Amino acid sequence: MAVAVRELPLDLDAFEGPFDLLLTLVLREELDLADVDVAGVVLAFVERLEERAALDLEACGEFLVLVAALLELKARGLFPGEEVDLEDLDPEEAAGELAERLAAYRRFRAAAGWLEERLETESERFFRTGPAPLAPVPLRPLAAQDPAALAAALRALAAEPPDVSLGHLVLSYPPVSRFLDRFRALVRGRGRFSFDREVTGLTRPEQIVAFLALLELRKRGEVALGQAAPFEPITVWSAASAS
Amino acid sequence: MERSLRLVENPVDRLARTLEALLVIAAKPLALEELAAAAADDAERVETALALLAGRYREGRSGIVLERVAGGYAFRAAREAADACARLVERPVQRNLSQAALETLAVVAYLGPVSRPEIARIRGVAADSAVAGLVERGLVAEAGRAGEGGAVRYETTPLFERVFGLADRSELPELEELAGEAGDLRARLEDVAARRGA
Amino acid sequence: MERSLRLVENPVDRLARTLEALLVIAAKPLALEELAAAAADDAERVETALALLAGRYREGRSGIVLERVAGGYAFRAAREAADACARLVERPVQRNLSQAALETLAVVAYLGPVSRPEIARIRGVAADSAVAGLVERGLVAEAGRAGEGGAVRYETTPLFERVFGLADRSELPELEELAGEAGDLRARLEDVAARRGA
Repeated sequence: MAVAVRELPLDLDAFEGPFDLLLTLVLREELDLADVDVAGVVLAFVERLEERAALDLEACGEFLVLVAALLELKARGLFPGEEVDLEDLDPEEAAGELAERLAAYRRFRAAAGWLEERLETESERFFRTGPAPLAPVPLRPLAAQDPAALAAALRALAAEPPDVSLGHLVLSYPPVSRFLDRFRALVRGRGRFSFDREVTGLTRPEQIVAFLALLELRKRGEVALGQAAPFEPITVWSAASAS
Repeated sequence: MERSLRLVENPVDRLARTLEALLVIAAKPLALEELAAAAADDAERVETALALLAGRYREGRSGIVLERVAGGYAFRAAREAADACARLVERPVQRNLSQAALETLAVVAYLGPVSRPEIARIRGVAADSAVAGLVERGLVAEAGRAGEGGAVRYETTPLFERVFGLADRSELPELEELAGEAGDLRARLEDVAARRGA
Repeated sequence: MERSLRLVENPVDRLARTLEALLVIAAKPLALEELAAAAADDAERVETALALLAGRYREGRSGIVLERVAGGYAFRAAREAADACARLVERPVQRNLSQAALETLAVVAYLGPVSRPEIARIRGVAADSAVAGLVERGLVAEAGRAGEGGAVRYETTPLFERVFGLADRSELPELEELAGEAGDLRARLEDVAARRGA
């Protein structure tokens, strides 16, 4: 049984109901995303996943896309900075982008559905895929080749790969608690730290979880966050020391 | 009736017999040009002869059916014999195509040549095992790399078109048409919310 | 004549069509019992239908000939079409190898004997079909197993050396800049492949 991401029941402080209703309210701006406990959404999903024997990659994929979009919206809302280009921060636009991405994916899902139906209607097709039993054996003569092509092929295989981040494909991620503990220790020890420096070198999913932990600490009032401008490094300090 | 034609040897009939021979030994659909080259005849005459054969090898009349598929011509079994054929051979190609495999196949069919990272970006899930499974089934094959040292790209094979009964890839429905109701996610979500009476 | 038979559907005619279908999809000659089992009919009636088909699919009358061979029954091309079939099968000399074939061949040439899993690790994609293609061409051959129960390993053949104009493998272009810096060419290739994440 697949985990129905859209019907995922949520029981959060600010919202109680299915996930797709949460999205709707956010998209209609009837619910302030700043009040939404995204970590709680993740927890609900992870708990739901744990009830299943097999990992549902499809549900995970859909969930990650939705949560990433939520996080992006929320992050922009959390760090309004001084004066920001409104076009960049328009949640309408961000939502539009999310809808567009999902629509593209849905088109291919529809295409997959078409292929599946086609397989059904064409299930009476039988044909031979190999050579006929008494057919002459095919010959495949090859022209003289340059050994330099072999060296070139191997050099290409040994070449440094272009920088393609596949981090978003990794579906295993550490528990939020690990980062909660680490950030608390950092704030206790140093008073303040740079979030960006702490997450440098981590995988994308680890960074996402670290960010969730950060939001959680802020929600609980344990830390305060500062940022010179959108997409600038985030500084974290103890909320106690600030007050 | 056919017998009388053969008494005065009709050149088209002789060409038709040559084409029968080529089609019965072929391991894959043969393009018109391949048939013409092998038969050492011109394409127009080959087309005429193929039309003659299409009338002879068709559902209901023969257990062998001549069809246009995968950019060429091929013999297949008549549909009425499907049960008997199923008792003779297995169909590993079509069996148990998972949802992930079908989605990956759709992406490759519409966008190919396309790399695994590109497929993953669209589906939001790693495509490695789905692609490997499709390659093993012969529905998808490597189509070079995206630049030197880049990711291997994939495209669908003629077997794909054959399994799905497509004369060529242009017979796939338009993606935009398929999208249809799926187009506007927002409208859908708001609809859901309205029905819930939120 | 045939047409009139079909107006009153003759059961032998229907069986004959089923047999046509089975024979046109078969990858090997089919024994009488196999045909009977697949057609779900009895052997005697199948023999009667085969006799009917033998009359229809014979030299001079059709380009498809029903042949009785050691293993059973199979369709073959008519002898009058032998030249055309030869032209179909004997493909023109191929100028270049595909990217997948060239990469695989390079790995086998420089690192061989090497197993398919090792090739797959270096190329980042399953090597089965590429290796099978090279074996079929005779450019690569099995060279024993990697230890007891280990994977089959492959190395290049004398034909490979002829095609590439090499007296032996020591004449392969040197890759000192690769081997020198990382010490072991294979280790370096595997390292890069792992980081390519493919």
